[in-house]
Amino acid sequence: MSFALLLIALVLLGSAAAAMLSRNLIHSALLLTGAWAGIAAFYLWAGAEFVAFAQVLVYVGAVSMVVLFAVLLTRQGATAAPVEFDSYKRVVGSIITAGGVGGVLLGAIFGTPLDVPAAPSPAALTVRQLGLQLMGPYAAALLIVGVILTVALLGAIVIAAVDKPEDPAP
Amino acid sequence: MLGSGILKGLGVTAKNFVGSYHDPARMVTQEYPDTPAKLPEAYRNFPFLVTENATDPMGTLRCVACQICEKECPPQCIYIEKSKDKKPDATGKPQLYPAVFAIDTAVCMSCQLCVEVCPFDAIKMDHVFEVAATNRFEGLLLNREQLAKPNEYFHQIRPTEAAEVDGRLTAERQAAAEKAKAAAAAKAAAPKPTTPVAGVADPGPASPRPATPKPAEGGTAP
Amino acid sequence: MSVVATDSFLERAPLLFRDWIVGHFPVALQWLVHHLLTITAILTVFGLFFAFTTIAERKLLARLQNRLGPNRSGLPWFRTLKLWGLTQPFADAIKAITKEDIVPAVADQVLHFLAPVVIVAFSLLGFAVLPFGRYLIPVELDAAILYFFAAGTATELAIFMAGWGSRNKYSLLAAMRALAQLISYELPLILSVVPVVLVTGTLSTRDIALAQGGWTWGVLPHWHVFTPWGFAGFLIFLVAALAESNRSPFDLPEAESELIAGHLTEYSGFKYALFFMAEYFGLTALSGLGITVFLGGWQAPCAFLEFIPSWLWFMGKLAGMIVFFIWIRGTLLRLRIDQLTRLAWQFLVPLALLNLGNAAFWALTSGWTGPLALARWAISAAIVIVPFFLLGRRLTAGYAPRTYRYAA
Amino acid sequence: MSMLQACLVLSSLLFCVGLAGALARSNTILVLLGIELMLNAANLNFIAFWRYGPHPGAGTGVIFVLFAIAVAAAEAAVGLALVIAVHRHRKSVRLQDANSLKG
Repeated sequence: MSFALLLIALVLLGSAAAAMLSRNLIHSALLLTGAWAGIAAFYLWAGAEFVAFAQVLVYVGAVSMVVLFAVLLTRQGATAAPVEFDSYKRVVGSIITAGGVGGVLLGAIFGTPLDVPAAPSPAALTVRQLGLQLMGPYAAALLIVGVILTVALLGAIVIAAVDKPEDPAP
Repeated sequence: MLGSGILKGLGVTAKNFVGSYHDPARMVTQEYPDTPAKLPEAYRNFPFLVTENATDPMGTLRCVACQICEKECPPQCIYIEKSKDKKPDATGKPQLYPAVFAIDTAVCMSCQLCVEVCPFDAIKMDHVFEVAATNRFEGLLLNREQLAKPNEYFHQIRPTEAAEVDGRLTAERQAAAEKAKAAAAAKAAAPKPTTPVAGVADPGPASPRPATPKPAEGGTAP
Repeated sequence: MSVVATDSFLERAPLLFRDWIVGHFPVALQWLVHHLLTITAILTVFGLFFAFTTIAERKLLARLQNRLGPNRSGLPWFRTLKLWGLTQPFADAIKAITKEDIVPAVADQVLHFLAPVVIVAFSLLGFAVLPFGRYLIPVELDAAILYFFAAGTATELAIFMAGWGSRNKYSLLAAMRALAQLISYELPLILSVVPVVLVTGTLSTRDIALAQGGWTWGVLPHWHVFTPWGFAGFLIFLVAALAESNRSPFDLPEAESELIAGHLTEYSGFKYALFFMAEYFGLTALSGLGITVFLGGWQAPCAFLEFIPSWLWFMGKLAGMIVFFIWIRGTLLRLRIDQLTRLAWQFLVPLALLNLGNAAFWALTSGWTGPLALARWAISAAIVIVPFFLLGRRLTAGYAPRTYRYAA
Repeated sequence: MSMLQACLVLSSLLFCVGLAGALARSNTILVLLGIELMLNAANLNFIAFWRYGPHPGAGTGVIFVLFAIAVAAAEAAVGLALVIAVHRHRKSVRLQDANSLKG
C-alpha cells in the first residue's frame, strides 16, 4: 500500500460519502466534483495521464456544470431548502443493501487468486500509441461513441427545451 | 464585412495612443496640484474687496460701507461695521470706510448678488477655491485684511470685466472732475472770486488710473 | 542554426542558476528543491508580470483614451522620485491586503472562502506545461495540451462557488452567466487548437514549439499562424481566449452596469485581489498557450535574431499578446448575452470545425510542391475565407452596416 | 494485500457509497450522481487491471475508460435534461412524484 494511494482513497471516499450525505444539493454537487477530481488523481497515480486529464475535462469541466445548472434550474422556491432524507426505513435499507453488495465484492476480491506480475512493468503508453490504437483497432467504437454523443446532445436539447404551446394555467 | 468595424475601432484607439504622446491638444487631463488649475474667466467662488493700491490696501478700499451687500446677501454671511470717521477715497473725496468687513465663507453660497448690487464696484467675485481650514469657524471667517485684494489682481483673474470696470470708473471720475471744474469755472466766472472750496475739487485725480491717491497719512486704519 | 546561438550561456542561464542552487542541498532533498525552485520561479516571474500588467493596462487604457493614467506613486521616503507611477501595483497590493475582509452574514462561509483560493490555484496550474524557452519547461507532459485545458476548467467551478456562496442575486446571476459563457467558449477554444495537434501529430507543447522551428530564406518563420488554417485558428483562439478569461468585450459576468461587480460583488480586500490575480494569470497562461501553439513558441522570428535567448522571445511575445488584449479592451464595447452565445455557437464553432477540416487538408497535401503549393494555399485560404464571409453575413444580418439616423 | 487488491477494494468501496446514495436519496439529481459514482468506480477497476494486470502494454483498459467517460458524459447530459423536463411538468424533483406515464 502506498501512502499516495491511501491519501487519494481517503479524499475520494470521504468527499463521495459527504456528497451523498449532504443536505445541501449544491454542496453535494461540489463535493462530488471533488470526488471526480480524486478519481482523476487516482488515474494520475496509476500512470494513466491521458485518462486523468480527460476525466478532469469531462467531469470537473462539463458534467459538474450540467449538474449545477440542473440544480439551479430545479430549485423549489427562493430559499435553498435542505433536501431531507425520505425515511429511516429507506436509509437503513439502502445501507444494508450497499453493505451486502460491498461484502460480496470484497469477498470476491480476496477470494480470487489474481495472477499479479511480481514487479509490474512501468506502463509506457504514450499518447501517440493511444491515438493509433483508437484510430486503428477501435476506430469503429470511436465512431459509435461520436454518434452516441451527438445523439445525446440533440436528445438533451430536445428534452430540456421548452414545449412550444405553454399551458396558460400556471 | 464582419470585423471591419473592429479594425476601424482599433485604428481609432491606436491613433489616440500615438497622438497622446506628441499632441498635447488631445490630452484633457490637468495635473492639478502640480500645475495650477485653469479656471474660466467667469468662474466665481467667494467675494473679495477691491483696493486701489496694493501698497496700502486698507487705505484704498473702494468700499464705502454702504451696507447694501450686507442687506442683500441671501444667507447673510456679510457683516459690516461703518467707521466713525471719514477718509478720502481714490478721488480724494472723504468717505466712510468699513471698520469691520467680514464674510463667513462657510455660509456664503457664491450667488454674486453682493457684486451685482454694489454701486462702487468695491466687491468682486474671486477665483480662489482652495480655502480649506482646519477649524470650523474662525478659519473660514475672512476679515477685512484677508478680503482686500488689489485692483491688479482683479485685472489678472478676469481682465475683461476689470477693464470694463476701470473704464467706467475713469469715465465717471473724469465726468465728475469736469463737472467740478465747470462748477469752479462757473464760480470763477461768477461775480466775486471768493475762495471757499479750494482743496476739494481741484486736484489731480483726473488722471485715468487713480493709483496715486496721496493720502498716505489716511492709510493707518483705525 | 549555429550551436553558439542555440546553446549559449544566456540560453542556459536560468537552468545553470537552478542547478547551482540545487547543488548546495543534500542529494536526498535535491528533487524537492528542484521542483520548489521551479514553482518559486513561476510564482515570482508571473506574479511580477501580473503586477506590471495591471499598471500597463491602466496606463495603456488611459493613453488609448487620451488620458495620462496613474503616474504619481513613487517610493516612500523619496518623495521627489515619481518613477512614472510604476510602483502603483505595490501600493495597490498594500491597499488590498490592509482592507477589511467582509463576509456577508448569510453567505456560505466555506464556499465564499474557498472560491478565491481555488481560482488562483487552478489558474496557476496552466503555467506548468508552457515551454518558456528552449530548455525551460517546468513539466514535460505527453498530453500537455489536454492538461492545460483540464487545469483551466476548475476556474468555472470557482466562479460558481463565488457566485453561489455570496448569497447575492447579482452574484448568482453573474455566476450563471459566467458558466454559460465559459462552457460556450470552451468549445471553440479547444477546437481552435485541435488543428495544430492534427498537423503536428503531438499533444506535447514542447514538440509543438519545436515543430515551428526553421525559416524560409532565413526571415520567414514557419509559425502556424502564417498558414491559412493557422491564421483562422489563431483568430478563433484569440476571441475564445478573451471570452474564457472574462475580459472585455466579453466581461459580461462582471458587467458593472448590470450586475454591480458580478460574482465579485461580495468580495473585498485581498480576496477580491485574488480574483483579479486569477483573471490575469488565466489570461497570461492562455496567451502563453496561444504563443506556443500558433506564434512559434520561443522561436525567434528571423534566423539572425537567434542570438537573443529563447525565453526572452517568449516573454516578449507574451507582453505583445497582453498589450494586444489591452488594446482590444480599450476599443470594443461589451456584447449582450444573446450576441455572446450566438457568436460562439453560430460562428466560432462552425468555423473552428471547418478549420479542422482545413488542417486535415493541409496535412494530407503536404507533398504538393511548385504550382501545386500555390493551389494548396489557395484552397486552404478559400476554405476559411468563404465561410467567414457567409457566416459573418448571417451573424450580422440586421445589425450591420449600421445606419445612424441622427448622427451626422 | 497487493496493489491490485488495494485498488479493487477502493473501487468497490466507492461503488458501495454510490449505491447507498442512489438508494437512500429521493432527489433525482442525487440519484443520478450516485449512479455516476458507481460508473466511475467501475472505471477505477479498468485502470487498476490495466496497470497491474499481465499486459500493461496493451491500452485496452485505458481505451475502455475513455469510452466509458464519453458515454457517462452523454448519460449525465440526457439524465439531467430529463430531470429538468420532469421538474417542469411536476414541479418536483422527487423520484416518487414522477410515477405516472402521462406527463
